[in-house]
Amino acid sequence: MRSFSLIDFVSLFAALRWTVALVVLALGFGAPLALGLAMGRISRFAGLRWTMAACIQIVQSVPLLGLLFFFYFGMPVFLGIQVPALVAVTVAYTLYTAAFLGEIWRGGLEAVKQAQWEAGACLGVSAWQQFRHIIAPQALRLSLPPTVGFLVQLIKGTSLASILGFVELARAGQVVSAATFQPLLTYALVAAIYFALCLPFTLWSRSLEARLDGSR
Amino acid sequence: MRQLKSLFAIAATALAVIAAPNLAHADKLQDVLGSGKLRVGLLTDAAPWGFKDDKGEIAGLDADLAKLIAADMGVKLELVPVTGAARIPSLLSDKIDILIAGLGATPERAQQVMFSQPYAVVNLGVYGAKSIPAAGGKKPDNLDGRSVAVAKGSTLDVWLTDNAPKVKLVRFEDTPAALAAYLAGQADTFAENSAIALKVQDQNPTKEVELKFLIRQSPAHVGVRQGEQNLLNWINTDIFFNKLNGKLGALQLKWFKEEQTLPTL
Amino acid sequence: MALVEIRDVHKTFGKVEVLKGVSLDVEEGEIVTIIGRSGSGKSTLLRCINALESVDSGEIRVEGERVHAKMPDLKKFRQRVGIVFQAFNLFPHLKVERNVTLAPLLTGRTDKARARALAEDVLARVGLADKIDAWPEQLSGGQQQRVAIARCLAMAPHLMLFDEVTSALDPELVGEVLKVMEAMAKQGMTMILVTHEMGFARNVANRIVFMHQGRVWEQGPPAKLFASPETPELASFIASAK
Amino acid sequence: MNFLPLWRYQNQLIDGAIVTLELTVISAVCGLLIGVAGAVALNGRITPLRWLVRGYIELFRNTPSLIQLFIVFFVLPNFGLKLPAFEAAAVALSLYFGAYSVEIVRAGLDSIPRNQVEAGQCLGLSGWQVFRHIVLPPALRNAYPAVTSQFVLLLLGTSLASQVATDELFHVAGFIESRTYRSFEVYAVICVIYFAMAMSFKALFAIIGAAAFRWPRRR
Repeated sequence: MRSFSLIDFVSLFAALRWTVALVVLALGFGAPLALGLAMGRISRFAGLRWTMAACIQIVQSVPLLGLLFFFYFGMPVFLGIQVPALVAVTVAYTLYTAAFLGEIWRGGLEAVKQAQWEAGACLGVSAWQQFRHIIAPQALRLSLPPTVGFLVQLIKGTSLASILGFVELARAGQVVSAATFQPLLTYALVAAIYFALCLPFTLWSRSLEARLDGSR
Repeated sequence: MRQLKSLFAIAATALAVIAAPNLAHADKLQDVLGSGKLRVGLLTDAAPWGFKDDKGEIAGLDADLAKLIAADMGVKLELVPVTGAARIPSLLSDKIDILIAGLGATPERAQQVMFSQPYAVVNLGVYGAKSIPAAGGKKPDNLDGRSVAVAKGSTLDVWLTDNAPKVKLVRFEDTPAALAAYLAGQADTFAENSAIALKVQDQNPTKEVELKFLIRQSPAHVGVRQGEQNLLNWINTDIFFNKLNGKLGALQLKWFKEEQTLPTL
Repeated sequence: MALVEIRDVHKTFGKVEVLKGVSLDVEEGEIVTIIGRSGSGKSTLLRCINALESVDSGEIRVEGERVHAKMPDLKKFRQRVGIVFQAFNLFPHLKVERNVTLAPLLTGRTDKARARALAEDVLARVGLADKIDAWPEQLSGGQQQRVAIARCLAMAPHLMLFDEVTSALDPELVGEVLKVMEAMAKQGMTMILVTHEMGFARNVANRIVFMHQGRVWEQGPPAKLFASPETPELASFIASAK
Repeated sequence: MNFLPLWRYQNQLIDGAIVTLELTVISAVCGLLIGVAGAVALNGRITPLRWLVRGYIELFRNTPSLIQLFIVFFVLPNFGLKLPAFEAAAVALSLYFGAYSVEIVRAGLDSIPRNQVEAGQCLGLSGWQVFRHIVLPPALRNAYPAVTSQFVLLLLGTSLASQVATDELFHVAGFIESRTYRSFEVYAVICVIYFAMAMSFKALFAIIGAAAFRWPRRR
């Protein structure tokens, strides 16, 4: 119990590094997985399509907190496997990111006209080359704005990692608020930091969108 | 062929080591003594039990007790900050050895964790404006129909839920939120311990913070995983020892500004 | 042996039988124009020749090789048979040069060093050498269609299929595309076209095929077919096309 | 794991699930109305209104909804606007969902080609009639998948309301957990409940979507 001081500012900004690290981890592992999911969802094999769809549905329908809880606390208790906090949080956020980005990118892939696949096929280009050189670049352009939009959600979503002991921005806010008994000042500050962190991405996403419209 | 077999044996052993439920240790006390390190889980958002001081260090009565226990045990101390929702899972999944988080003991909770002898005690009460009348008897009938802000899951929450059905309980995630609700006028009263009530009055001289109902004394206990009887015994002994030599009383005075009158479990 | 041999081809979409036993031969160097009312099966036949659709029964052979969707060297086959659509289907994210050279580069037909020269060559043949660095969206419809033709030419196909390539164009842009096709015909390219441009069919084609209700109804040299149609269906089609 | 000690709390769990559903549906309906109104304003001609809507969207999309909830609940009373917990949560979540809905609905409206509007005008329809009968149905269809997934996110997101003492599912779970210390059992149960609710809503939306948008899609 003490008053709000410089150390509290410092601890809030220091906590930012975990927010950033969690986002980087989630994207680093989640994005490749998302690509696999998206490709699986447009695959010719119905079995693969359904499996991928089911995986995505399940992850999207469970609270992220549940995933975090399961991998960190549940694995040791049920399976006897001790999982370091960093591994647990990485796995949970990877699945979360993959499920949402996978759906976004699938939308992008499906938005590219079927005729583009056909045009590639008629030139005797292999299916992978059609995907790699003709479909994927166009799909990426279409999905970039929602992808950046998701990034903002992810930044805000990292706050849940506090349950595994990661003192990221939101958790640091709680700790400072508890020590100083000034929740309103603290949370306003936390909100401002989030806003400053997220706004550039939102604006970027918007300008991408505008450019996309212009080229059509 | 023989090489292949031994390779397989090594792999199988490695898998067994990884997969072995290493929670089923024979004796946590020996483990801690053997590893030379005691992992103590504690809250960092529950002043004056546990919080970050103005140097950014973990401080509070719980942190001091953790230091005391580790020193008596002769092992290094590792403080593991946990959140309210994670404290019990952290203990059950062996992320920490013991939990010092101002835990209050109830029969229901004791089915899941084992409680030590109490190490501190606070007076719990409901605080509010002067205009609210004082309680008539042993029941908080003066609060009937009024709203009480309380930290979710605290001993106060449990007691009021069971004993004051006509009170409108509003449960918040933590103490600061409950206090903020009272200060914002979202609740008529708040329930907390006397040390915090004093602090609130200090910081908000314009707000009326008067004791409206004294609930009871609330002892705090150390939490240990089910079955770790040896560790629990040792901790009980240590608490008893520090009670006699006055160190626990000093901690109470330091953080709650009041004399300690410890009951026993 | 004819370059393209079509024998009794049947094709059904759902409950609609689109091709009801089509047989047709196209010799090397021949220009064959398929005419007929919409729904007569012209475009479907063309797509079957390129294995974009598989036939239900009967068979199609190109250069003696049986065509179907699961043929082992489908990619090699499609490099030999170019097709141009009504919708140009250029790749909007690639410049004209890359649109033209993407497939040759990916299939190892050319390398990076020679790609530019290849693009210049085929674009010159469609009269668009100056648009090599343009984006598809910056071109008119006629120019886009000529790039689509150049894109096929870059694969040096043995056979070119044109599926109503001028139907989506403004009237004043039709001429430039037809001119390119006429030049290709003069150079001896084997071509099968589906078109509504009767004048073009009359002047350039060696043979006209009139399709009606999923069958080859009547065929012959343009002069004879247009002057004295044998069936009332063709007569009425010619009359309505005028 | 022993679920039996949770049995005596079943009524609380059911009540919590109902509050969660109420909160979700109320916030979704209000948020969607905000979304349509905001999208229309964004496409409109009144510049200050456009700026206002834009500022609202940026503010609510770029800050955590928990902080928004705190501000509605703790700060607004200082300005004389005192809302009880449930109402405060509903307001905050509606505003949050609304900010996303504006974008989704606007994208849906933008996906309708201009010539559709002109075709309607040429038939002598009024501006409202064109919007209502020609633009809105296909726009809603295009926006429908995004609205659906955002709705499920909202359902899971209502758990935040527990922080301001709304007795919804997550709050009930925390309460039971703190009484019994049976964290795994409690969280497993509410995960299953959330999952079941999310799946039911998805199925429901699929049925509604199939019934409401029956005209074939252009390939």
